[in-house]
Amino acid sequence: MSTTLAAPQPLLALDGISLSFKGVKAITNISFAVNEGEICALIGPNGAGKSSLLNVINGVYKPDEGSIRYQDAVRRAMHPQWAARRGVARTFQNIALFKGMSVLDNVLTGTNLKVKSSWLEQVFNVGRAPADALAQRQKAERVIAFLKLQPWRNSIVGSLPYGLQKRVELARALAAEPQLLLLDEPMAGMNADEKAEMSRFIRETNREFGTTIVLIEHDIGVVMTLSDHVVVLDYGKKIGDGTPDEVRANPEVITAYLGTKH
Amino acid sequence: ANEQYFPLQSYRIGPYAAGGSGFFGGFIDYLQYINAKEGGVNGVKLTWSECETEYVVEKGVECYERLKKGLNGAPAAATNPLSVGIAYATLERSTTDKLPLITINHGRTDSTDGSVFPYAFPLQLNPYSEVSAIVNYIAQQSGGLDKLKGKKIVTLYHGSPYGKETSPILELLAKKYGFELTLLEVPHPGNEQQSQWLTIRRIKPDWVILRGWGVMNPVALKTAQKTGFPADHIIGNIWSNSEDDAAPAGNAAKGFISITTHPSGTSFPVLQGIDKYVIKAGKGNLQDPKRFGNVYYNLGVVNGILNVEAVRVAQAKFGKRPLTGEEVRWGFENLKLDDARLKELGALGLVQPLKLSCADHEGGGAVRFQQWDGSKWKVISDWVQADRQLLRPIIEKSSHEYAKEKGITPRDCSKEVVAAN
Amino acid sequence: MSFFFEVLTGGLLAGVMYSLVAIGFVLIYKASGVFNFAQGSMVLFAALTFVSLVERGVPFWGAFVLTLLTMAVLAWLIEWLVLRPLVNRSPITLFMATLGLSYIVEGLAQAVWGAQVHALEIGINDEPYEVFGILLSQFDLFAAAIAGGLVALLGVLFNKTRIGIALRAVADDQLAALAVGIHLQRLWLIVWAVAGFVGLVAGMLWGARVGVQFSLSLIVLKALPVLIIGGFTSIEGAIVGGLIVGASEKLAEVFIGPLIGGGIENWFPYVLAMLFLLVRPYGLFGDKAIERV
Amino acid sequence: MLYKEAGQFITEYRLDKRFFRLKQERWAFAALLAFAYLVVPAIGNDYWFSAILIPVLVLSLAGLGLNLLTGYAGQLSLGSAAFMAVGAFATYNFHLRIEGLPLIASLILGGLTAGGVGLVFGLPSLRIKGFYLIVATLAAQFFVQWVFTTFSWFSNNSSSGVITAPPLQILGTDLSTPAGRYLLTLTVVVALGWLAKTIVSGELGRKWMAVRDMDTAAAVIGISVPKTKLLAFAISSFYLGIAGALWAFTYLGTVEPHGFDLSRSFQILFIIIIGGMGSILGNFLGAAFIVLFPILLSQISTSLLAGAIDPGQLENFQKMIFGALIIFFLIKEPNGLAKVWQTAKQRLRVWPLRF
Amino acid sequence: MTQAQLNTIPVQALTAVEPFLQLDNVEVIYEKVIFAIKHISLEVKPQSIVALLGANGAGKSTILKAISGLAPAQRGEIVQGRIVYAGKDVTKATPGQLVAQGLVQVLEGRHCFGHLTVEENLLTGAFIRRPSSKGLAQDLEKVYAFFPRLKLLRKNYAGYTSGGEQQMVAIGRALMANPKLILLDEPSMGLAPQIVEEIFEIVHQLQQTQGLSFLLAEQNATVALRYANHAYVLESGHITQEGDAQTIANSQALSDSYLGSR
Ligand SMILES: Nc1ncnc2c1ncn2[C@@H]1O[C@H](COP(=O)(O)OP(=O)(O)OP(=O)(O)O)[C@@H](O)[C@H]1O
Ligand SMILES: Nc1ncnc2c1ncn2[C@@H]1O[C@H](COP(=O)(O)OP(=O)(O)OP(=O)(O)O)[C@@H](O)[C@H]1O
Ligand SMILES: [Mg+2]
Ligand SMILES: [Mg+2]
Repeated sequence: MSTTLAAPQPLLALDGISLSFKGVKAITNISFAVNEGEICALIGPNGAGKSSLLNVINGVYKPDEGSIRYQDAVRRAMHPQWAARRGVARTFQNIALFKGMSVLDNVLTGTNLKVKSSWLEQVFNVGRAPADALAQRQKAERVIAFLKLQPWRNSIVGSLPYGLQKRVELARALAAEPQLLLLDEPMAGMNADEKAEMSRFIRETNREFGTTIVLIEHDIGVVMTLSDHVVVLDYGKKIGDGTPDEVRANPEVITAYLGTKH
Repeated sequence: ANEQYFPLQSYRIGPYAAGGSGFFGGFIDYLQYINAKEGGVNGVKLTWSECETEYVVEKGVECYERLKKGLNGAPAAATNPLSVGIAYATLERSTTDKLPLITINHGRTDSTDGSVFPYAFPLQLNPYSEVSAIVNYIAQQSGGLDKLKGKKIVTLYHGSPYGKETSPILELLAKKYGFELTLLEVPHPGNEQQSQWLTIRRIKPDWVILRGWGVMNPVALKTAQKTGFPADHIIGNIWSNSEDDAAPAGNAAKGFISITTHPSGTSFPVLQGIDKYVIKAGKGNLQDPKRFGNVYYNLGVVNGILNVEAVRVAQAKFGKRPLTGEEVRWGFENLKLDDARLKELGALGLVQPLKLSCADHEGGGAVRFQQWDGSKWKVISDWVQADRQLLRPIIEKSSHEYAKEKGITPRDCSKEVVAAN
Repeated sequence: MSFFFEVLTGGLLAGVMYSLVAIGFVLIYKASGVFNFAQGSMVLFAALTFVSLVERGVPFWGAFVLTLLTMAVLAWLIEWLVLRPLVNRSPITLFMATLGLSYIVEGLAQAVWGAQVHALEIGINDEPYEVFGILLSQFDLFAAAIAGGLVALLGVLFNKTRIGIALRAVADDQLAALAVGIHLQRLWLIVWAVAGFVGLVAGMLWGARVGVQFSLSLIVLKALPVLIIGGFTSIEGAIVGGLIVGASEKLAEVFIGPLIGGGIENWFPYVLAMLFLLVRPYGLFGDKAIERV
Repeated sequence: MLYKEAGQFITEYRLDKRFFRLKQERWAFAALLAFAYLVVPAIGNDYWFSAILIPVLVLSLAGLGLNLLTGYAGQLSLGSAAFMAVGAFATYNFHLRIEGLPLIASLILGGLTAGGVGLVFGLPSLRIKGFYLIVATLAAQFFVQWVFTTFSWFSNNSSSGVITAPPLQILGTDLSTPAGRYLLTLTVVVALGWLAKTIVSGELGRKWMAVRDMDTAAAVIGISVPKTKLLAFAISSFYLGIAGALWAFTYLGTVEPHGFDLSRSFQILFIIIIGGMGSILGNFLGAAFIVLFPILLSQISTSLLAGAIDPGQLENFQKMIFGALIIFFLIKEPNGLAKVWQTAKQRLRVWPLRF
Repeated sequence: MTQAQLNTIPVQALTAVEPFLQLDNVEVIYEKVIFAIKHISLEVKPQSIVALLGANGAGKSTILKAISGLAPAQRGEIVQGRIVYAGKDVTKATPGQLVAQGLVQVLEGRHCFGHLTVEENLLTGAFIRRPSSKGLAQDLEKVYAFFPRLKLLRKNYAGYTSGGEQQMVAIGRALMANPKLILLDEPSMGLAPQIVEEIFEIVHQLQQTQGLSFLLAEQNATVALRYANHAYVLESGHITQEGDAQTIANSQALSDSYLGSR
């Protein structure tokens, strides 16, 4: 496991993040760090602030307080595009695919940051544009093959079943070759089999490309086997932070989230 | 077939339907009347077919292209679109196709100069003549042209090229006669005029010239009432002069004055004839018989008379057979209607005396004034003539510019053959 | 100065006339998320039907009731033939359908009643009052009172009744509304019929003002900026927007117009509305679009 | 079997991107072009050129312009006609005021001017979304029309505000005959149509669609939403500008500001609804439909009913039928004629099997 | 049958009688071209919980939407077959009619009314019954008892609540209709494990005490089968297996094709 590596450098560190909506505190003073190359899981009851936190990390929400360190830059708040340029990619809880486009096109959009040609070159398909297009296409095809999406390559994503859409979303994020990948409930609405397959994809991504992953998931089984590091939220506060085993043993976590049944 | 054909680019629906259905109703009824009474022109039967343009330029072009070839072998005599836009779009085409383009009371002012525009005929009254005549009328009312000095006149015009077309002439006249002119624009379609009339109220002008179009007219009258401006000091131009412009304003229109080239009413013998031969025979074109004899209808009748007379003149030269457009054009250029002829036609007082020539495609330039009494128009003046001498050089300047731009060599009108009378 | 106030009051009152048309829009938008471009044609249709009936000798109230019934039938047809088959489609699709609808209604109105221009007298004399040297139009005051009454009535309907909640639910998510058993069809019928009623009132007032004729359908173009400034979902917004648009466009025409060429009333409200939106992208009182990721 | 892909495997990504993936399609397209360039000019008459072919081509181009913006980039616009007007008047003025500028250059400059104006009116889209955005495009619609009516400089001080076409000469050949105007229009439309296809199947097109489908997600994956939207406005307006210039110069020969009023914008919107949003082919089908349908209807009724119905009444019916057809399309085939065509092709491909 | 009558009939008597809901050879086609389900015959006995299992895209949601009359709203069409509910043919019934007769669906993907507050969302569920304000308040309290978190959020716009909270709103809203048969589409999706258990407890409780029936499409087969009486397994639009929940749970076929190796 990557945690055993010597003194890994934190890729991302949140420091004292708070966020409220119209006076209602969604996140209160949360700090934690995610090391380079690890899989970090965010868990917690519904409405605990997990998705909000993810939104803070890639700049969709601006925190009221605190700061975020990503790579070597410390910022008050992130900006979605700034984050994307520096290798942050993500998926969403309520699938945010481009519904009218094919799977392939969706994945291709993921590669947009690697394009070097200007829009004029693209319009006339001259200069660097053809080479770009080829490179994009190769990258996208690799991701599609990796996630076994070939049969649906040309289907319009809007009409695909939920589970596949989740996978396409992952593909789009992977196509950006991210350094930090944020996954919001990537396995919701999947059966055990599909979950296992998804877990495998996630782990392989982590191993093969060294991608750091922050994921939100409600399936404790998945979380425990997949992650190196678990952060537990409850009512916007951090109530646990550690290895899966540590967290599982934490009594506060048990009452707040896991329930006695587990 | 021994027939002469009239392609009709008519419009009977849409925002300007009232004008179209009246005009084309009158035109068609006159053609029917000639067929019924005289069996056509010297035995050549008149035929026509309609194509709805909705006052839309492209539809007009499509109709033009569709109908220009004639019908069942009957050659087309002339096109009468009654729409400035369509007229412009078919101007060059009709020259190429050698088909007269009749734009009665409207159209391109400089097409009055037939040496540059051989096929366009802004019959009776072009826009410049129109304002000149109105100013002359105001002078009459004030006791002479010299009394115009210091008078305040506001022109309220439709926010379109049509509305603005006469502004330079008005400015010219204002300078010449020393009246104070204010030009106020009403944006299309003109169903809100509060601000314009409040401005008018502040200026307190002696006269308001209403250069309106469609709904703008009744709204102007209503808003005038709302702001306390008397209707009998508003003078409507040629497109503000129909029943449909005054009646919807109800009470507010009472006293409203407008110009006309063709008084409304059914007392003219020619209208009596139409009534007898066409309407009573159940062939009348109007859906609403109440509109018989109204301003638009009578304009259609006048247009019918002018077209038919042009054919008649041309037949006298080329023979009593269906004529080509080129031949009919000769007829128009040599058209001459004096009081005697108008009397024969039963149109004395309905049509002004008219004489066209190669150089002058307008021919008339006179208007009468009428006043709305709350339910119908009453003619209140005799023919008032425009100052055509003053306007001619302006027109020629414009037409020659056009000729230069298009690379047209103007005809030498002194060399044209004239009718044998 | 009194001229300024004269223009201002004139503008405010004219603005209320715009609001009347805008209210019909808001009603339908709020209730079904449909941006109803056909509202103008409905105004035309209602006014034309009413005036034609009156011209054929039907007494005023008889014609009013008959027209109202006609509008209800129209609403029913629209619900049955247009909205029902298009349930749960994207807002833009429905918007386009209403464009088609406006063609049908305009064609129908002219096919049935002809294209003539009609005068409509509803018995309000429009001799102006003069108060402190400022002209006040009787007619416009009357229209403003009617608009006020309508707003109060509709405000109650939307905010105080269960129908109000149901309507907003439908506007949000038609599929879910269906799933909880809301009778979309019945609701739409009601709303469109009410919009028809509002259209009739607007049509009568506008008809009396400018005559009943084809270009009545063009007043939607005056109502749009009103709607946008006020927010699509707010009845009060329609009134406030109307006042803003009316006053500012008249002032602009009178005081700015002469400087830059006049006739600016057509675009001025739009540019104004655009500037408003840059500050408040959902109008003054409109609901924000909710987007959570 | 006519329509079969048997044996035509795509072996390279480059080939996969080709517009027509099947040999038959490529052949059919080549044949169509040959027909349009060689046969039509020989057999067409004035009516066909002036009343049908040229307007269909010009409207297709305008539809294409709007489709890029609305169908691909998802920004609803009711101001297409304004950009057409800018294109027409700008081309006219470039030609008029710059001595010796070739016609094609004025045309392109006119298009670029329209693109620039489109860009300006696209700016509000950075903040305003959904139906609220139509306020910006309507502002363009009314403002542009006002400018051209108010300032007669744009129409070279012609008293009527109408501009007329300059002589249509390209490389010394006179193209002012109907056939010549047709060929000029066809060439421009084919070239720009091809370009549009390149754009939408490339990176830019994908970005547009991404912004259309969900702009938050697009921003999150690094697409610059403002730039993408503005490019859509500019390029779309460029197309519309060229279409406007062609409308004025190769189709009508003259135009006044009123010719580009709101109803023109609606007409173009209808073209893309009927033809199909987010489709290139659809614009052509939609334009053909919108030009031919009324003509057909009035021809049929004049020949069949022989004047039994009053032409005005007929037009009313036509209006109603037209409105009904739009609704019918939205209900039955929301993706327009292009989709109908595609389905037919698919059926043909698997024929005689059922799905 | 009214609610009162239902409650008085002993469970055993009911299970022996006619099925409460019956599908007979139903076939649904989307957009006139996409066959989603074929030859589906299934039944739900009174006062029972029936689970529909199957991979992504197997057609579970489609079956539910066909029953509840929502398929046409998604351009789907029942081209063949018959659906009988409470003794009546409801193949062509509108959703409104069905809800009035006590058949409610909870949609997949939550579908809350974003611009309504949480409480207003719940209220919409009850409109069809036209309850008195007092009755309404009582029903609300009942739902709040099931989902205490919703009470905290009652004045918030539903559109801003978290994924799991929205799921609670959707289920609570359906309960407000006082239904007899609830179609639950993936109730566990996006919910924390504790809540999942709670929801199934609620389902169980409603079945036992109020005599409600449930047809649920669920990916989380383990939990679903624990509570269900009967189950159907779907594979690409066909029913491949059916039986007693216990049997299915133990069946080798299911664990191979569906549950995976775990
Ligand atoms: N944009 C917003 N406006 C208002 N409130 C918000 C907004 N986003 C989140 N919230 C509130 O913040 C709280 C945390 O929401 P968040 O979506 O982060 O929860 P979560 O942990 O992801 O829950 P779940 O597991 O259910 O998805 C919720 O109570 C929610 O209502
Ligand atoms: N509105 C629609 N239009 C077209 N096809 C659809 C539509 N809804 C579903 N389908 C298709 O019907 C099939 C069945 O879909 P359905 O949603 O019923 O599956 P499901 O079993 O509920 O899957 P999941 O577990 O992902 O929710 C799928 O192939 C899907 O692509
Ligand atoms: Mg969440
Ligand atoms: Mg499903």
